[in-house]
Amino acid sequence: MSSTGSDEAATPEEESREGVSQVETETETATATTTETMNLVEAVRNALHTEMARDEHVVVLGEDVAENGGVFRATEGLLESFGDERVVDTPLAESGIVGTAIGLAMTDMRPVAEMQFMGFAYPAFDQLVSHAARMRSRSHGQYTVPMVVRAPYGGGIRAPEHHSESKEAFFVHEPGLKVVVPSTPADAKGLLIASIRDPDPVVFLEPKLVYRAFREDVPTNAYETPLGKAAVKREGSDVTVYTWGAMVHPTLIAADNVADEDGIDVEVVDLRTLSPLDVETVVDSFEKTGRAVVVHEAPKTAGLGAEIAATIQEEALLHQEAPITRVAGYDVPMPLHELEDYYLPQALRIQEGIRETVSF
Amino acid sequence: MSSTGSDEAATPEEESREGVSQVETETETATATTTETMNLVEAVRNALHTEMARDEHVVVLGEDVAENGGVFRATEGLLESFGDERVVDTPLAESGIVGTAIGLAMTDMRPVAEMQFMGFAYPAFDQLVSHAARMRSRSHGQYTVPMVVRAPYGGGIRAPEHHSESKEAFFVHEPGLKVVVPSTPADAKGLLIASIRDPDPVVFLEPKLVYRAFREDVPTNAYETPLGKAAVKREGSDVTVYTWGAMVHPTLIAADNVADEDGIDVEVVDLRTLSPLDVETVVDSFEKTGRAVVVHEAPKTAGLGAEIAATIQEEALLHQEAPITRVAGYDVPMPLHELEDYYLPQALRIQEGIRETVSF
Amino acid sequence: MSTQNEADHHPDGATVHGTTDPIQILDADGTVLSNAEVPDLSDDDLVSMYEDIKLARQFDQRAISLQRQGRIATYAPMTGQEGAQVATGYALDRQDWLLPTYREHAAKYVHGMKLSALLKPLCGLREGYAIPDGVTVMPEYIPIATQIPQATGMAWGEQLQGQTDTAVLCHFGDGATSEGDFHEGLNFAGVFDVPAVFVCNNNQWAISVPREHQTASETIAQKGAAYGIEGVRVDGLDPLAVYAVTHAALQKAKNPADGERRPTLIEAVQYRYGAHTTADDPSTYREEDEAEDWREKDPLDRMRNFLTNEGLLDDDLEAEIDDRIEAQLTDAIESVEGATTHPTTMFDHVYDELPDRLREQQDELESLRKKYGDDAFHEVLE
Amino acid sequence: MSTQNEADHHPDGATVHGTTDPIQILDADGTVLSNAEVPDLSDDDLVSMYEDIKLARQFDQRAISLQRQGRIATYAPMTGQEGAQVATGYALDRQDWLLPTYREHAAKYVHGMKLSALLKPLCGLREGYAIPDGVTVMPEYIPIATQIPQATGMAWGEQLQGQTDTAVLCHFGDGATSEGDFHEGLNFAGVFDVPAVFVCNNNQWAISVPREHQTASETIAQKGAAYGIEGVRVDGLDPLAVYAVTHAALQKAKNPADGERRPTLIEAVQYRYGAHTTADDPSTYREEDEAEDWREKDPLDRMRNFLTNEGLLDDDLEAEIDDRIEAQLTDAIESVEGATTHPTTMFDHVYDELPDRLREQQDELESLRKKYGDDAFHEVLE
Ligand SMILES: Cc1ncc(C[n+]2csc(CCOP(=O)(O)OP(=O)(O)O)c2C)c(N)n1
Ligand SMILES: Cc1ncc(C[n+]2csc(CCOP(=O)(O)OP(=O)(O)O)c2C)c(N)n1
Ligand SMILES: [Mg+2]
Ligand SMILES: [Mg+2]
Repeated sequence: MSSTGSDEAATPEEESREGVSQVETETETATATTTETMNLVEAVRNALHTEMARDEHVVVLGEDVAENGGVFRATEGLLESFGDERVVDTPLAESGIVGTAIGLAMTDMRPVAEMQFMGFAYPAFDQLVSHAARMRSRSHGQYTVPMVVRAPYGGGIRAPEHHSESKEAFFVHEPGLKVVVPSTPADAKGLLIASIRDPDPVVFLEPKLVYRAFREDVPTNAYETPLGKAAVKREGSDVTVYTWGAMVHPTLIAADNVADEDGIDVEVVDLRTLSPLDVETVVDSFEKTGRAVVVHEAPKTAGLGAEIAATIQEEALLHQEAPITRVAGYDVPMPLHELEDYYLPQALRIQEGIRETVSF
Repeated sequence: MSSTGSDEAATPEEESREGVSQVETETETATATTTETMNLVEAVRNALHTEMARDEHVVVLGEDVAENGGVFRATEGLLESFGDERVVDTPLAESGIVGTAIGLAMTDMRPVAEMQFMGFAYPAFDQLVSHAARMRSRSHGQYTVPMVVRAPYGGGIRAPEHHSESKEAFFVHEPGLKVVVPSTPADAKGLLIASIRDPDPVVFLEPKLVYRAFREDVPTNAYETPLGKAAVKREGSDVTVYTWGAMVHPTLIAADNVADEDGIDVEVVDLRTLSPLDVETVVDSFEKTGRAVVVHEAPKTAGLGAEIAATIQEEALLHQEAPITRVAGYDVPMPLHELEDYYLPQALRIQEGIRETVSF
Repeated sequence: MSTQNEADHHPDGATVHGTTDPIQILDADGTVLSNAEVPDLSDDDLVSMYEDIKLARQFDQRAISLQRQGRIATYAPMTGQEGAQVATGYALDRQDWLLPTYREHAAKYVHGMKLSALLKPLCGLREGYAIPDGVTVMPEYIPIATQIPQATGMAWGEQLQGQTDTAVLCHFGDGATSEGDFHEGLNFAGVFDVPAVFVCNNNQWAISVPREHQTASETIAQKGAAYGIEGVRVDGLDPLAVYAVTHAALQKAKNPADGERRPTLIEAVQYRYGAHTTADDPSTYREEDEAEDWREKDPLDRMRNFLTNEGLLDDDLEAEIDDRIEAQLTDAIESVEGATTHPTTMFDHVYDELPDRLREQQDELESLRKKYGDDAFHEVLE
Repeated sequence: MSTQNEADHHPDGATVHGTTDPIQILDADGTVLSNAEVPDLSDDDLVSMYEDIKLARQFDQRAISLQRQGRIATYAPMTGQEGAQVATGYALDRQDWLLPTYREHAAKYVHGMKLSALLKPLCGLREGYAIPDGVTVMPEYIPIATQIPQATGMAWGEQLQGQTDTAVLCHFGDGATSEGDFHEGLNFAGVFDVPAVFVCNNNQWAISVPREHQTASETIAQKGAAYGIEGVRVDGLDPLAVYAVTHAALQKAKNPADGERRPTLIEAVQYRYGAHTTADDPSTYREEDEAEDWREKDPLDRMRNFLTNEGLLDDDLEAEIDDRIEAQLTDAIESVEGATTHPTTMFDHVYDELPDRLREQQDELESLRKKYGDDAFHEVLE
């Protein structure tokens, strides 16, 4: 690999990868010495910067990611740090972006491709499901696609049509893809780093509603938040709410409210990785509470809430004390912004779902 | 509209449409005077012929549908009967096919577009989910897309890779689309006619494994099998198996076997329309049996089985006596043909699923 | 009527007009070029074309300022591009179809949409994209290039139904030419020889990506050769040239001469003076002064000078026009501001008939509203 | 190394070689044309090229007959097209990447795949598309045109890593040129100026759809102009011409002359003598005798005559070659027939690590097999 715009000394990839993963295991505990306050989009940017500095095979490509730094500024500064061979504005063509990213990954690069909005990833659907997902299996393990496809997803920001999609279930239904959704800055960084290092293709969905909603301390070092592990965000004993991404926040508010108002003790599980699903954490929590609500922005029908409900009753029916309630987007196209507060699950609807489930 | 290759006198569209729909309501009862023995692919062809003769706005387009009569012969003879303006071989481009079909539908045509295999519909995914599904809603009812996209789907015919897809859940998750899957020749004809007449876009999936598997008497007249209505194919009291398409047949065999061998009385519900789902029939049957199995070819995770299980426990938990079992494709890419018998649900696995569910 | 069997490739179709300089009628000052012919438009039409361009520019400024005040959502400005929009609109017959993007506000207006209708989606109203009866405009296309195969299909549908007086005009940007749907749509148009006119508003930028990084093709017009259809380059800041080229393409679409093919790809060479949208900051990716060269060929100025030279415009008329525009804009804004939609209208028009599950969801929403009131939905609970 | 900023459009890139007649070296009889030059290949290479073409033709016949006997599944024959496949393969260096479709059996063989490996997917074996270490061939692409953007990405990846000795060769058919992925892949190739060679095996048919209904473009080579990349038409039944053109394109990809651009679109004009696949019946859509004109330019015959004229081939060598081919084919078939795969291998290589849910599914399958035996899975229960 030729020299790049980065001025960080690059150690040989394999070595540094190992080195870092040793550090990482300690990171989630207390070893991280320095932290910085970041919002979620800054954490994404920081993760990209960290990995690009560490591994010169990491390249970022997409529409408006270089000169413009991304329409949400998620890739800002990368061009300046790493040069125009590693931070690349592409022509406006999503299948071309994902198709070339697959090709890059085949030749040992680690592409991080951006879809400007999740609703504009559909032209790349074929490349994702027919190829990225199956390359390892088709080639019997000879070839792999260590690619990340990042996309801001979800509603609530008064965006025009097609800009508020939340169709994670499309990708979860395709074996071979991983699907990851962070809900906090610290998770965004750790999960994105883990996704970049993951040897399999990852669809990484970023909840744009909370890109700038709040800040928290984020370790400045390179750390991985492991894929495939849900996080218990709040412990409780009466009912578990399963959710991810932007919906984690109204869920936590709803949990506090029903605690205050109704004395209901809610456990909140942030799934973080939607595929492969952390069935163990899902079932463990349910076995404790016996009641569940799933909250997601996507339309209810055939959304991921269905999979979670189906899985729970499969694995833990004898613990089930009430129907598992789905608080989800309605089965209609996301309306223009005047009505989006009615379309999206809000703390209001989540509370209602919790109360119903508990009072069953 | 100019004169066509058809020698059937065409009555003005609106009139004939009404006329026929009056006849149709009686059809499913005993009014149909003549029948003909057909297999499923012949029934599809017969439906297309019937509707093209009745309504000159119906056009058929796709890859190899005209001169070649379709790779499965589903459109054979249509070119000769209706001419090359109404039966059209297109360039090899699925987004182009669905995109132009949407345009045709916008201008009052009734396009029936063929995707050569369901696995090759993904390039058209964006046109289907972003436009066909939403045109009515976006234009506030001013414009509609009365289009049918037909695609042979499913495995079991020793086909090459990508030719055995069964990803109906992708389409079910998009509000605005209807998804229809026949399992018998008579249903194939009636459902396809209803789909062509339906004012909304329909994804019509044809179980190619049973295209030629068996014949049955099919009425020769134009009749509709209503969309949105499941069919109870076998009555039973111990457990309900929900399924569709090619899986109906091994399910019926399994039902007979467990009746003989274990004295289990199985109800079999053929969903026929996957979106919108006939929740009423699903729940009614479950309230009777209290146990359920869902059988589908698609990968288990986030497949439609999840939606059915989630819906049942939501609506009828108090009747539920056992976990709802999903007998589905494994969460792996469909393997090459040597192993497809292991991948697909067979009577063997369905029986096992029924026994487990009943003995819980 | 043409059939697919007649869709054989046609040598003429491959002619690349693309590499030539853009067609002009007016020079940069608005003087008619010596070798050019003013299109056959009445004096009234010429003046009202000017008025519409001026209206478009005023609308743009007003919309940007409404957005800054938080009264409307993200807006895609068109200043610099109004000339091409208005001119293509004038070339259309009433029954012709128009497929606009998020930027073709003026084209929509000229083809029959009310000013207030242009504002509705920006206000986020549920019926934002509703189209009135008799107006042959499609709801604006947001996923890039997806309109192109649909335009081909609509043109094909009209053709199959013998509507020889109806053509389809489809707008898109330079960025859109990179999408697969551009390729598939134009290829189908060539093969089925449909009455469609494809107008690429090459404004030199796709958000932050300049035209020369979008494709290594020298011009966009020359891409027509790949589909056996004619490609024409026109000065997109010259309303008369855009009108003439579009009018000719529409005539050809409806009634081609012997051996001529119906579809045309027009590359209207222009420039986006302002930001991509109100959410965009062009200073991050381009030099401010890049616009200067283009502003010297400004469509509004050129039309004003042309009309003044022709004796069709004076200060009185200009003042009259300004008053009319001001009144129209004020009316339009007043008529939409404060408008609200009933929340359950999101369930309308999803399907022809409301399925049971949607009815239940609608009922659930209604009962929540009854129980908690509308404010509860908008509260950001902390 | 080129960067995106150097990807400006380049006037030469737009040169349309497409409208010229296809490049030939051999006339229809296999005589070297007076104005042509035989490529710089050793006598051994020329003879072994012939042997490989012959092997390919024999493989084709054997595969068709195996399919008829039900011993393998659907097969896509290549007779008539072996010359182009073998010649492009000879033009590759060992490290160059090859992206084949379902029809490029011979190209894969020449680039390092064993004959037995070609048969494995046809036998339906789980590891059908496994690629051995050191062989730079991709698993064949079945969804049409999807390999094209991937080829661009692979070429780009090699370029970014400074592998200036490595190029990518991507095969596809005439039908594939209609897909959006053709457009997007070639456009990216032009913009990023990557070392890739795109070979369109224009065999005149996409199943039942003839070339002239696929696109109204006169040639496929001329489509290169839309991407600022060179398009070349070559007689696809002339192995020497295909070799020369491909070799030149690969050299250019790796080391372009000043102002020259790396990617090339080659249109290899040829004909599919037989059916699309063994499941296809061409008599429903084309005349039998259409093939006759093409058979007169048969690649195998032309190479035989060329080599005989050059004194490189006689009956003894021909007999030797036939024996070798026969032995190789028999070996290959024997080595795969009867091979079986363990059912749970379908769970291998889905992810790097088997997720819990897949492990459970794998265990479930194993326990069913233990309980009921394998026959129970294959029984069609009635
Ligand atoms: C399929 C798709 N991808 C990405 C986007 C995001 N996006 C909106 S406008 C735009 C640039 C469009 O450029 P161009 O086609 O030149 O039109 P212009 O905005 O310049 O008029 C992009 C990338 C989108 N709307 N649709
Ligand atoms: C995306 C996609 N659509 C449809 C098909 C079905 N199909 C297989 S081969 C073929 C024709 C391909 O024609 P061409 O590209 O000319 O290649 P050839 O088979 O002639 O070598 C079609 C339509 C497919 N494999 N992939
Ligand atoms: Mg632009
Ligand atoms: Mg072909």
